[in-house]
Amino acid sequence: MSAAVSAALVVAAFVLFACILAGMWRAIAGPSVEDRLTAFVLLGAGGAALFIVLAAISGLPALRDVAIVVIGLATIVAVVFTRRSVR
Amino acid sequence: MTVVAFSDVDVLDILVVLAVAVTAVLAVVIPRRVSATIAFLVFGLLLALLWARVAAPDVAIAEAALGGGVAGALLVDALHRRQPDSPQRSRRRTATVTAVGAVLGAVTVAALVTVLSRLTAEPADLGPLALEAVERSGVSHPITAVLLNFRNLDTLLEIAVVVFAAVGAAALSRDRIRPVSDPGPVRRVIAVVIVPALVLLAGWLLVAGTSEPGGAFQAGAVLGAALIIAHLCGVHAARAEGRRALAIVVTGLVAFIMLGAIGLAATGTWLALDLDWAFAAILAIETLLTVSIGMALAMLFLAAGSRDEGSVTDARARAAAAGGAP
Amino acid sequence: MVIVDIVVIVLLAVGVMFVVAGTVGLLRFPDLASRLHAVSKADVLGLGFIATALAIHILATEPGWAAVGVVAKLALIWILALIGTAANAHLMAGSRRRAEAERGTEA
Amino acid sequence: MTTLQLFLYAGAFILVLGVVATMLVRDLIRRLIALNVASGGVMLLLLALADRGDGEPDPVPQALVLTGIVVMAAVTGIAIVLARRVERLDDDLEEVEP
Repeated sequence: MSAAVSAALVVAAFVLFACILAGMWRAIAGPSVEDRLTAFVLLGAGGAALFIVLAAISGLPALRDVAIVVIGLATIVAVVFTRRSVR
Repeated sequence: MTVVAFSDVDVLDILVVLAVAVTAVLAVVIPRRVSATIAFLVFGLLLALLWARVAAPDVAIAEAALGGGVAGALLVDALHRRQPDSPQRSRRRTATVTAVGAVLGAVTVAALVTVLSRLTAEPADLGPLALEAVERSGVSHPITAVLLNFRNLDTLLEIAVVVFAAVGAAALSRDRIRPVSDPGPVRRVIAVVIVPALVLLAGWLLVAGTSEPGGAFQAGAVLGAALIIAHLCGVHAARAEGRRALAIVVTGLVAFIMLGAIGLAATGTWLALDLDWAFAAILAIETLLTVSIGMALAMLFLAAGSRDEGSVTDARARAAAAGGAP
Repeated sequence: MVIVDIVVIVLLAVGVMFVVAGTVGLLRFPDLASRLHAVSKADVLGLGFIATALAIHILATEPGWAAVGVVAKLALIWILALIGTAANAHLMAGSRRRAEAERGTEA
Repeated sequence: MTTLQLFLYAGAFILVLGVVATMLVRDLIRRLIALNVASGGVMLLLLALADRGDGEPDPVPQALVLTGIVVMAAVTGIAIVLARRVERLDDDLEEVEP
């Protein structure tokens, strides 16, 4: 791995992590429950991106499995929360 | 006291630990259930990240699968319940209790830190011993070897806990979450695409567990989440309730006990595995455990699901239904 | 080799930029619908660019069947993200719309 | 401060935070969340200890934590069922004697 690419990967990991933390603001500020849950659910995409970047940096291929689990289960919060509005 | 210096610590490690600590405080301090639950869900995601940093990808997969899956579903579902008003107590008494708790907590943390600072950075003896014995376990992934060969009594008892929790929850709760009759197009897509993908993922995690991170717990957690999603998206075949589900849940525990008896008959030691058939036995018992854990977790969710008559949302929904609104 | 590196870095930068744009939208947009619009599209597009960058990177550095497996996993992640995020946005928006309709009938 | 110490101290803090909150918080769901936070602290302690040294991480604490996570999910489920019954009982009592 060339130095430039590994540096870019590290920078990308930091920025993605910052995005996840920034998204928490919406989870706390709301105002509605949907807003808060949307913030968490859509952190799934950012979280998956962070995990695949970390897999490339750290040489732990299992982190890609973590990313698949995170993104695959991202729907469960929305499905459970909205189950009452289906009749 | 010396100035704290982070000379040889990765900056990302510091940031992740800080974020984990902050979300932990938020999850505990915020008075509204909704915000506390969201903070806890984010805490879970960050914990998975932290487990990746301490070289524990197995635990990271399990954390992502349970924290973001079944446990997240349980807590999010409880959001629909009306939060009971906190009992009126004098503000002064609350402040006193909180202050006493904070002081005692600070003292405990100081004591723990003092003890922990004496720890050497040398690894314990047990780890190398376990790593060395992996080749005699039948599988090549050390954690699976520990869970299903060296310390499989722990795993047996853990399965017993999960089975009893599922049976107990089903017995305690009178009503179950009903399956959705008309799921609508979005849920139908989820049922057709996401659910099979999750079941496939559970299978992959199960098989991968013999040689790399993964195994019955992670696969069971993903399968449980898949069953919950399927149930809420109108897949009737996947109902995790009634006698059939109970039989599947108990099968895992019974099979594990039988494996112990086979070990006793074949090798003279309870739960021991012979290297000749250890791989086959581990894979077989893991498959049963995956199904059993997944079904047990889904049963827990269906029993814990609230259909509270007193809840605001339900009252509103009933009023809307009575008024003929969609 | 150098060209591959440049391609990887550029794709990575574009992907991260989209994720940042989605996050800014989540924080700055005024209501749920526009926040959903910003995040469900931009974040997933960003994830796609990042996954493409990592796929090219792994194919260039460690060619072989293992790399093909990694690329398949990255593709699976992106497909799951496309479907899952779209479904989430629909469910959340629908839930909010119904809640508002009910509030309307009550008033 | 080394990475090990950073993780250990953070684990101790999160553990005590969760335990204290479990005892002080009155709302049952929030108390359950506090208990889960405490378990996160314990897991951080164990996993940081497992990752001591330069070699491969110690698989025994990692297996322990894996068991703990699954047990914690089961505990959370049954605690939510119990919390629901307790709350319904409280509501009934309030109706009888307002």
